[in-house]
Amino acid sequence: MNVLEGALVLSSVMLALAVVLAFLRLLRGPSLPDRVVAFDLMTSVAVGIIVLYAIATKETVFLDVAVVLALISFLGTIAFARYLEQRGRS
Amino acid sequence: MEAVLTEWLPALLVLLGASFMLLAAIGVARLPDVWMRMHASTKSATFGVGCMALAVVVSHLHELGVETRAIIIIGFVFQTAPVAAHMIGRAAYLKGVRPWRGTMRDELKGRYDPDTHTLASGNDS
Amino acid sequence: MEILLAFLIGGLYAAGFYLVLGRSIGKLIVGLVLLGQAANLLIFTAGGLTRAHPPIVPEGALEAQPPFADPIPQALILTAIVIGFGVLAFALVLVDRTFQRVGTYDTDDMTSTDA
Amino acid sequence: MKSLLVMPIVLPLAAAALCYLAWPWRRVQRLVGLLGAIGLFAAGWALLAVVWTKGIQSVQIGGWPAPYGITLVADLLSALMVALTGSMGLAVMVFSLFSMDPGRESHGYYPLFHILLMGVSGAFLTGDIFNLYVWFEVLLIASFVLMSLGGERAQIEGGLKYVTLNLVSSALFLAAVGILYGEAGTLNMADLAVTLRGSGQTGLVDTLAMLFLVAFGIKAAIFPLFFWLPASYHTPPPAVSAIFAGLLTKVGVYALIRVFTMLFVGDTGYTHAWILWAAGLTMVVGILGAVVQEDVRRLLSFNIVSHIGYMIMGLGLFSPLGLAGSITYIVHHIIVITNLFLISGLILRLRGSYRLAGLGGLYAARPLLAFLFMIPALSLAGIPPLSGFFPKLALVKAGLEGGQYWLVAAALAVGLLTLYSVIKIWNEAFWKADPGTREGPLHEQTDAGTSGAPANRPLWGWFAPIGVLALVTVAIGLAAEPVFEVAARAAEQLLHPEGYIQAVLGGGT
Amino acid sequence: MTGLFTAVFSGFLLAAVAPWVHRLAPRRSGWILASLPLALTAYFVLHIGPIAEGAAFRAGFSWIPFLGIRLSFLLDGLSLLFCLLITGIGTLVVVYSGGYLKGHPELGRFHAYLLMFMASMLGVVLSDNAIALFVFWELTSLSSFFLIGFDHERAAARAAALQALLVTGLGGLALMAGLLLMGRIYGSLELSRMMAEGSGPLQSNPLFLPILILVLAGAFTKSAQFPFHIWLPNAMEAPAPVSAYLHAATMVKAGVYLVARVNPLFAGSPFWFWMLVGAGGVTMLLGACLAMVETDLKRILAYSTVSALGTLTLLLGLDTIRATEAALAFLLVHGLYKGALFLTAGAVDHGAGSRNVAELGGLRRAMPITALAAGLAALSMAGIPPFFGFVGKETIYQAVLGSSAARGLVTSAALLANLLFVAIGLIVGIRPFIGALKETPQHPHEAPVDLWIGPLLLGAIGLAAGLVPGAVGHDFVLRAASVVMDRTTETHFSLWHGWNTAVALSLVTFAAGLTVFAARHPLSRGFARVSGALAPVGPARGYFRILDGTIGMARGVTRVFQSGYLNRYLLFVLFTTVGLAGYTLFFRARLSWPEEVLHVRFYEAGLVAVMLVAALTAIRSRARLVTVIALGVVGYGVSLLFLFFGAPDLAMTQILVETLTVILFVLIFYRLPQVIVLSRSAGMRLLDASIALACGGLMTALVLTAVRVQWRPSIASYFSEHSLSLAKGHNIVNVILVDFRGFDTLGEITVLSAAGIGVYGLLKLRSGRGEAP
Amino acid sequence: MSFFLWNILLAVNWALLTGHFDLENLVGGFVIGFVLLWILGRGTGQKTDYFRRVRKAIAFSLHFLRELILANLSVARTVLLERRDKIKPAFVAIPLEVETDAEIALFANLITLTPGTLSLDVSTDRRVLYIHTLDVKDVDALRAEIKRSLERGLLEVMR
Amino acid sequence: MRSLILAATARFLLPILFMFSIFLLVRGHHLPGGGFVGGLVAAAAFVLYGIAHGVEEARALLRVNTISLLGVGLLLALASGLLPLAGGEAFMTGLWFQHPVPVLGKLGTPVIFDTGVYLVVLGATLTVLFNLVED
Ligand code: NA
Ligand code: NA
Repeated sequence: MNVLEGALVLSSVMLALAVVLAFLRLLRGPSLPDRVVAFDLMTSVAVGIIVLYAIATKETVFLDVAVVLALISFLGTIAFARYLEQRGRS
Repeated sequence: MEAVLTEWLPALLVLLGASFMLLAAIGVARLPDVWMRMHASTKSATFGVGCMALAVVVSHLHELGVETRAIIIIGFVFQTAPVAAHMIGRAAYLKGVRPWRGTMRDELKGRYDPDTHTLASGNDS
Repeated sequence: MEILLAFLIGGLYAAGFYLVLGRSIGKLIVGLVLLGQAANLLIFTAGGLTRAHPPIVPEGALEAQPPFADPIPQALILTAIVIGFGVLAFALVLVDRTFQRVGTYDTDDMTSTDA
Repeated sequence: MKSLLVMPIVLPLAAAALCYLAWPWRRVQRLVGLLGAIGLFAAGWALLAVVWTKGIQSVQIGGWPAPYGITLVADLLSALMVALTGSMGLAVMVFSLFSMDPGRESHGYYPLFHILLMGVSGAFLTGDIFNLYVWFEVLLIASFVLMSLGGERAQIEGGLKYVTLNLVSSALFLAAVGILYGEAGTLNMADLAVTLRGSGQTGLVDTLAMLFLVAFGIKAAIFPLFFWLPASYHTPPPAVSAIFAGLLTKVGVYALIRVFTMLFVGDTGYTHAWILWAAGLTMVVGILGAVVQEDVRRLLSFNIVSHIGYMIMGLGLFSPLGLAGSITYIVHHIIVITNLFLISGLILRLRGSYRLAGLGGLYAARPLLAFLFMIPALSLAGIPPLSGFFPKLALVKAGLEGGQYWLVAAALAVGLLTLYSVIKIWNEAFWKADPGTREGPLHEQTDAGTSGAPANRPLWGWFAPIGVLALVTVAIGLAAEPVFEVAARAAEQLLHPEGYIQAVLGGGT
Repeated sequence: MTGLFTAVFSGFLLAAVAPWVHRLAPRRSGWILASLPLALTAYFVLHIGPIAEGAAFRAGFSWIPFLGIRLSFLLDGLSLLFCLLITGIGTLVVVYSGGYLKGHPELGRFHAYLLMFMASMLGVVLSDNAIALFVFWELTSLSSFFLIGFDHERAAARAAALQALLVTGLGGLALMAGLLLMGRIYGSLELSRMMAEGSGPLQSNPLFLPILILVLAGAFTKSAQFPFHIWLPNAMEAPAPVSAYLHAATMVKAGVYLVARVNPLFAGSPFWFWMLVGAGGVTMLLGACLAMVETDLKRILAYSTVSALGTLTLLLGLDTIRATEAALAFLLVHGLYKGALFLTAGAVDHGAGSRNVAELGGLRRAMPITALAAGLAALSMAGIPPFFGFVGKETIYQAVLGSSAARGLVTSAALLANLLFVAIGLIVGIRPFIGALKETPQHPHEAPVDLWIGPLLLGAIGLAAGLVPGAVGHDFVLRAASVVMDRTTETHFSLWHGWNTAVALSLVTFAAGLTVFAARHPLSRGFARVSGALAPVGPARGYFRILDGTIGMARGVTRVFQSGYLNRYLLFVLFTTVGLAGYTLFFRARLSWPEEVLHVRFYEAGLVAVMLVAALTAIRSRARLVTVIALGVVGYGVSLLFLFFGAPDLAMTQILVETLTVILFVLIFYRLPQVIVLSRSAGMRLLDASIALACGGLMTALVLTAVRVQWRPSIASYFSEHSLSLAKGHNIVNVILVDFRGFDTLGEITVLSAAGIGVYGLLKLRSGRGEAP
Repeated sequence: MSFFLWNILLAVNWALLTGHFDLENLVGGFVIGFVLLWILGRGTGQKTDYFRRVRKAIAFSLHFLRELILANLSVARTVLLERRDKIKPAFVAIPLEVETDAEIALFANLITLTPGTLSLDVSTDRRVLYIHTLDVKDVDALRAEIKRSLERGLLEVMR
Repeated sequence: MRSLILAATARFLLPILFMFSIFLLVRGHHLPGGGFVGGLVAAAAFVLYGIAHGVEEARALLRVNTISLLGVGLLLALASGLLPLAGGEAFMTGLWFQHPVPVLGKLGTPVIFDTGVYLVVLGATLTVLFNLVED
C-alpha cells in the first residue's frame, strides 16, 4: 500500500463518518432548515466521496458524476429554501 | 520529485479535504443553531470539496478533460455554496427559527416584513 | 454484497408497500418512488454486480476489457428511471389535484367512484 | 415488410408529435388526429393481411440481430390485435371529433389519444419482454392523463386509484423482468422461451410465472386485482371510456396469453390451474358487481371485468379450442364494449345522465339508438347469433372437453347475469317512460368534458361509429367462421411457438 | 334446395323491413305482411303429400365448421306439423295484430318482432344441427321478450318480459351445455347423425344423466313445466295476438318439440320416463287448478295452456306410440282452440273493454262472429264431438290407459285435467257470450274483420278436422309420431271407435266438467285458498326470492371487494402477490443461500444502513419535508450504489432525476397541509406492516435466487464486442440506449412527453375554470 | 478587454506549440503571454488598465485564499476547541457600497467564505447586507474590517 | 420575494450549465452523459433561472414553447429512425457519415436520435416545472 492508497482509506473512513454525522443531524433536526443544511452537507460529502472513488479506481468517468452532483444538488437546496420560505409565510 | 507530485501531494490534499468535510459534519452535528451550523457546512465542506478536486488536478496532470472537470467542480461549489447558505439562512429566519439563546445581538430583528418578505435596510427613516 | 443489497431491496420494497398502504396520498406517492427505486436496484443486483468497472470501451481498444459491469441492466434501469420520473411527475400533480379537488389527503375519504 | 411492422407504432407517434407542433391550432390537431387514426387502421389491416398470407413476420429494430436487438414480431394474434386497435382507434377518433369538448381538445387530447394507441400497438407487436414494459408504460401514462384530464372530482378520485394500482403493477412487472434477466440472461421472448425450456428449474420458473400473473393480472383486471377498473372507467368522457374499455385491459390479457403460451408452459398443470381459478372468480365477482349498478357506465365497467374471465378461461384451458375461443372472445369484446361505451356517451348527450333512475323513454323517442344499443348489448350477453355467442360456445365446449364443469357452469351462469345486467339498462333507459326530470347536460359526472361543445355538433357523427360497430358485431356473428379461422390459426401458433421462435431467432437456436 | 332457407330467412328479412312497410301502409300493414306466412303455409302444405309418403327434405351448408355448426334444415313429419302450425296460425295472427293494434305508434316494430319470432320458430323446428337449433331457440326467447314487454311503459310488462327471458334463458344455457355434451359423445352436432347412431352411445355415457337434466331444463323452461311455469301467466302482459301465437300455439311448444325430437336418443331410460311423466303430470294438474282460480280471461287461458303443456310432456314421457300420437294430436288440437280463444279474448277486450269473466256476459248479440269463433274453440277444448278436441281427448285416454307404469295415477290425472278443461272451455268460450248482457267499460261492438277472421278460421278448422280426423291424423300425426318414435305405425284416426273405456271416460269427463262449471265459484274460492296458502313456498315467489337473493349477494360481494378503499385494494393485490409467488417460491422451488460473490466494504455497508434508516424515516416522519429529504437520501444513496458498481450513467441520471423529483415534491407540498396525522388503529398498521414486510421478504428471496441462478451466459458480451466496431460508440450503455435498444428509448421519451402534457392539462384545464384559451 | 483575449489566444497558441493541450501548458502559456503583452503593451503606448487589474485580481485572489484558509481554521477552532458558552454569534447589518447585482452577489458570497461571517440577505433597497457572525467580540470592528479589506479589494478588481 | 443574490448567480450559471448540457449530449456516445442527462441539466439550468427570476423571464429566454420542443424532439427521434427505411434497412438502423465532424465527432442517425431525446427531456421537464411553478 503506497501513501496515496493509505490516504484514500483514511479519507474514506472520515467521509463515511461525516455522512453519518450529517445524517444524524438530519434525523434530529430540530427545525426543517437544520435538516436542509444537513442534507446539503451530505450532498457535498457525496461529491467528495465520488471524487475519492474516482481517484481510488482511476476511473475518471466517475468524476463526471461528481460534476453533475455538484451542479444539481444546489438546485435541490434552493428548492428546499424556497419551500421553507413559503411555508414560513402561512 | 515525481513521487511527490503524483503521490504525496494528492494524498495530502485528499486527507485535507476529508478532514475538512469531517470537520463540517462535526460542526453541523455539534453547533447549537442553524446559522452556526451553516458556517461549518458552507466554509469547511466547500473547502473540503475544493481540496479533493485539487487532488484530482494534481494527480492527473496530463488530461485536460479531467482537470477541467475538477476545476468546474471547484468553481461551481465555491459559487453556489454561499448562495445556498444565504437562501437557507434567510428562509430559516423568515420561518421563525429561533436563534441560539447565546446570540449576542440581532440587527435583523423586525426588518423583515412578515407578509411580503421585503427586507428593510433600517436607514430609510 | 449481493446478499446485503438483496436485503436493502427487500427493505425498500417493504417500506414502499407500507407507505402505499397508508391512507395519506402524500405518503402514497413517496411509497411509489421507493418502489421504483427498489425495482431499479433489483434489476441492477439480479443482473450481477461488478465493482468499479463501467462498461466503456477504453480509448484505443476495440472492446471493453473484462471485468466490466453488465451494460444491459444499466440501460434497462436508465429507461425505467426516466419513465418513472415522467410518471411520478404526473402522479404528483394528480395528488395535488386530488387534494385541491377532493379536499382531503385521506384515501379512505375517496370512495365516491366505487360501488 | 420491414417498414410495415413499425408503422402501427410510428404513425401514431408521428401524429402525436405533429399535434404537439400544432398545439395552438385545434383544427389542425383534429385533422392530424383523424389522419393518424386512418393510417393506423390501414397499417393494422395491411399487417394482418400480410401475416395471414405470408406467416409470422418479424423485424429487428436497428438491424441488430436477435436476441440482442429489439424484435418486433407479428404473429396472427399480434396482427389481429393491432388491426383491432386501428379499427377501434378510428371509430373512437371519429366519435371524438364530434363529442370531445374544446377544452380537452386544446389540452392534448389528440396527441395523448395517439400515444395511447402507439403504446397499445407496441405492446402487441414487441417480441422483447422489457420493451413490453416500455409500451405498457406508454399506454399507461397516456391513459392516466386521458383519465384525469378535465379534473373532475370523480375523474381525480378514480384516476388516483387507477394510477396507484397500475404503478404497483409496473413495479412488480419490472421486478419480474429483472429477475428473469438475472436468471436467463436475455430479454428476447423467443430466446427466453428457449432458455426457460432448457432451464429445468420448474419451481423458479413457476415463481416468475406467478409474478407475471399478478403484474399482468392487475392490468388485465382479473380477480382479485381488478378494483381499479370499476373505480375509474366510468369517470372520463365517453370517448375515453370507450377506448379504455375496448383496448386497455385487452393488452393485459394479451400479455398473459403471450407469456403463458411462450414462456411459462413447462408446468401448465400448476400455473394454468391458477389462471382457471382466476377466470372463474373474475367472471363471477365481476358480474355480481354489474348487476347491482345503477349507472350505465359503472354497470358496463363491471361487465368488462367479468368478461376478462372468459378471455383468460381459454388460456387456462390451454387447448387449441380454448385459445381460439379466447381470441375470438377478445375480438368480439373489443368491438362490443367499445360500442356500448360510445352509446353511453350518446345517451348522456341525449338525456344528460348516466344514472338509470334519471333515464327513460329512449325506446319510444330514439328507436334507432335502441336498436343500435340492443345489438352490442345482446352480443355482450352472448345471445346468438351475435358476435358474443360463438366464442362463448367455443369456450364452453373447450371447458367441457377439459372436464372443467364448474367453470363451465360459472361461465353459463355469468352469461345469464350479463343478460340481466344489460336488460336492466334496456328496461330502465329505453323501455321505462321518460321520468321527465332532465338532469341537464351538467350532471355531476358530465363535467367540463361533455358540457362544452357537443351540443352544436351533428348527431350523425355520434351515430356513425356506433352504427358501423354494430354492423360489425352482427357481421362477425353471422360470419364467425373467418374470425375463428384466424383465431384457430393464431391459437395454433401460440401452442406451437416454434414458428415464432424460428421467425425471431432464425434456424440456428 | 333453397326452399327451406327461403322459408326461414324470408321471415327475418321481412321483419327487418316491417317497420318501413308499416310506415308506407299503416292501415293495411297486417294484411300485407301476412302474405309471407300465408305463402309459407302454402309452401308447407305442398309438402304434406310427399312427407306423408315418407319423404324428408334437407338443406344445409356449413356455417361455422370450426365449431361443427352447420345451418342444416330437415323437413320431416314432425317439423312439418310444427311448420304448418307456425305459418298457419302466424298468418292469422299477423292479420289480427294489424287490427288489434291499429294506430299504435310502435305497431311497425311489433310486426317486426312477430315476423322475427315466426322465422326463429321455423328455424327451431327445421334445424337439424343442435347449435343451429339453439340459435333459433334463443331468438324465439328474445322475440318473446320484446313482445311481452311491448307495453313497455308499464313496469309489470317489463318485469314479465325480464322474467320470461331469464327463465327461458336459464334453460337455454343448460340446453346449450347439454347439446354440446351430446355433440361430444356423438362426434357431431347434427341431430340426424345422432339418431343414426342410436341411443346407445349416449345412454351408456357416464354423463348421460347430467345431459338429460340439462336438455330437459331447456325444454321445461321453454314449455313452462312446473316449477318453471311461472313466467307464462305473467307473459300475458303481452298483447292478445302474442299470447295466442307465442304463448299458446307455438313457442311454448318448442320445449315439447325438443323432447319429441330427441326422444329416440333418451327414450327407454327410466329417468326420461319419470321426469317427463312427473313434471308433466304435476304441471297438467296444477295448471288446470290454477286456471280455475283466475278471473282474467287471458290468465285463465295461460294456466290452461300450462296444463296443456304438462299434458303434452306427460304423454311424450309415456313413450308409447299411442301416447306419442296422442301428444301430437293434442298439440294440434290445442294450438287450434287455444289460439282461437286467445284471439277472441283479445277481441272481447277490444270490443267490451274488459277481460274479467265476472264482468262479461251476453255478448253474443253485440259480437256475434266473435261469439261463434269462441264457441267453436271452446267446444273443441271441452272435447265435444264432433270437434277435433274430442278426437284428441279420446287418443289421450287411450294413451294413458296404455301406460306401462302408474296407469291408474296417470289416468286419473288425465281425467281430472280434462274435466277441468271442459269447465274452463265453457268459462272462457261460452259464458261471456250467453246469458244477460252485462255492463262493460266499453259499449260492446263487433270487432273488425281483422280480429274475427283468425279465430273463426281456427275454430272452423277445429271442427273440420274433427269431422275428417283421418286426413289430419294420417298425414300429420302419424308421420310425426313415426319420427318421434323412430318407427312407423298404422293407427287409424276416427271420430268413433265404438264403445270402449276411453269413450266412457269421455262421458264422465263431460258430465263432471259440467258439474264443475256449475260449481265454479265455490270451487274457485277453494282453489284460491289452497294456492294462497302455498304461495310463499311456490315457485312464483321463489323466482323473486332467487332474484333478490342473487342481487343481495351481489351487493354484499361487491361491497366487500369494490369497497372504495384504496388501502384494501392494495392489500388484496399484495396478498395475492405474496400468496401466489411466495407460495410457489417457498414450496415448489428449492431455495439455497447464494455464495457471496463480492465482499462487502465498510462504506457500502454504511451506505446501505443510512438508506434503510432514511427509508424508515420516510415512513415515520410526519413533516412532509422530512419525508422528502429522507427520500432524497435514499435516492442519492441509490446513485452512489450505481456508481460503486460501475454505472456512472445511472448514477448521473439518478442524481438528476432525484433532484428534480425532490423539487417536484417540494413544489407540490407547498400546497398541501404541512402536517398529516391520519390515525390508524394499531391492528391496521400491523396488518399493513406485515404484508409489506412479507412482500419485501419475497423480493429479497427472489433477488437471492436470481443472483445464484444463471441458466446460461447473458447476452452482454455481444454489446461489448460490437459497441465500438458497429455502433461507433465507446459508452456501451449509451450505445444501447440510442442504438441497440433505441426503441425502448423512443417509448421512454414518448412517456416523458405525455407526462409533460398531462401535467400541463391537469394544471390548466379544470372544471369550472377551464375552457379553451 | 482585447488584451485579455490576446492573452487567451497566446496561451492556446503556446499549448498548441508544445503539442500538449493540457492545463500546465495553458497556464504556462498564459503567464508567458501576459509577460509578452506587458512588455509589448508598454512599447506601443496603448492605454489600458488590463495589467493593473490582473495584478489586483491576483492579489485579491491570494488575499481571499488566505482568508478562506483562515476561515476554515477558525471554524475548526470554534467547532473543535471552543467551549459552547464562549461562542458569541450575532446578526449584523453591513452597509453596502457595491451597487450592481453581480457585485453585490459576489461580495455576499465572498463574505460567506471568509472567517466568521455568513451572508444572510440584502435589504430590498440594496443598501444593507445582513450577515451572521459566528464568534466575533467586536461587531463594529468587524464591519470596518469587512468594508476595508473585502469590499475595497473587490471594487478595485471590478472597476 | 426574490433574492438578488440568487438572481445574479443564476444569470451567471445559466450559460455554464447550458453549455455543460450540450457537452454531455455531444460526448454521451463515448463517455457518461447523452441526451437524457444533457436534457435534464439543461432543464435544471432553466429551472434555476425560473426560480431566481420568475418563470416568465425563463420562458422568454427559452423563446420556444416547451410543447413545441416535445414535438420537434419526437419528430427528430422519429426521423432518425425512419431515415434508414428509405434505404431498405430496418427502422432505426444506424447510418453514419464517413468522416467525423470537428467538435461533434462522428455524426450519424443515433446522434440525431440522442438530440431528439435531449429536446424531449428538456421540453417535458420544463413543461412540468414551469407550469407547476406558475400555478
Ligand atoms: Na455548502
Ligand atoms: Na444471475
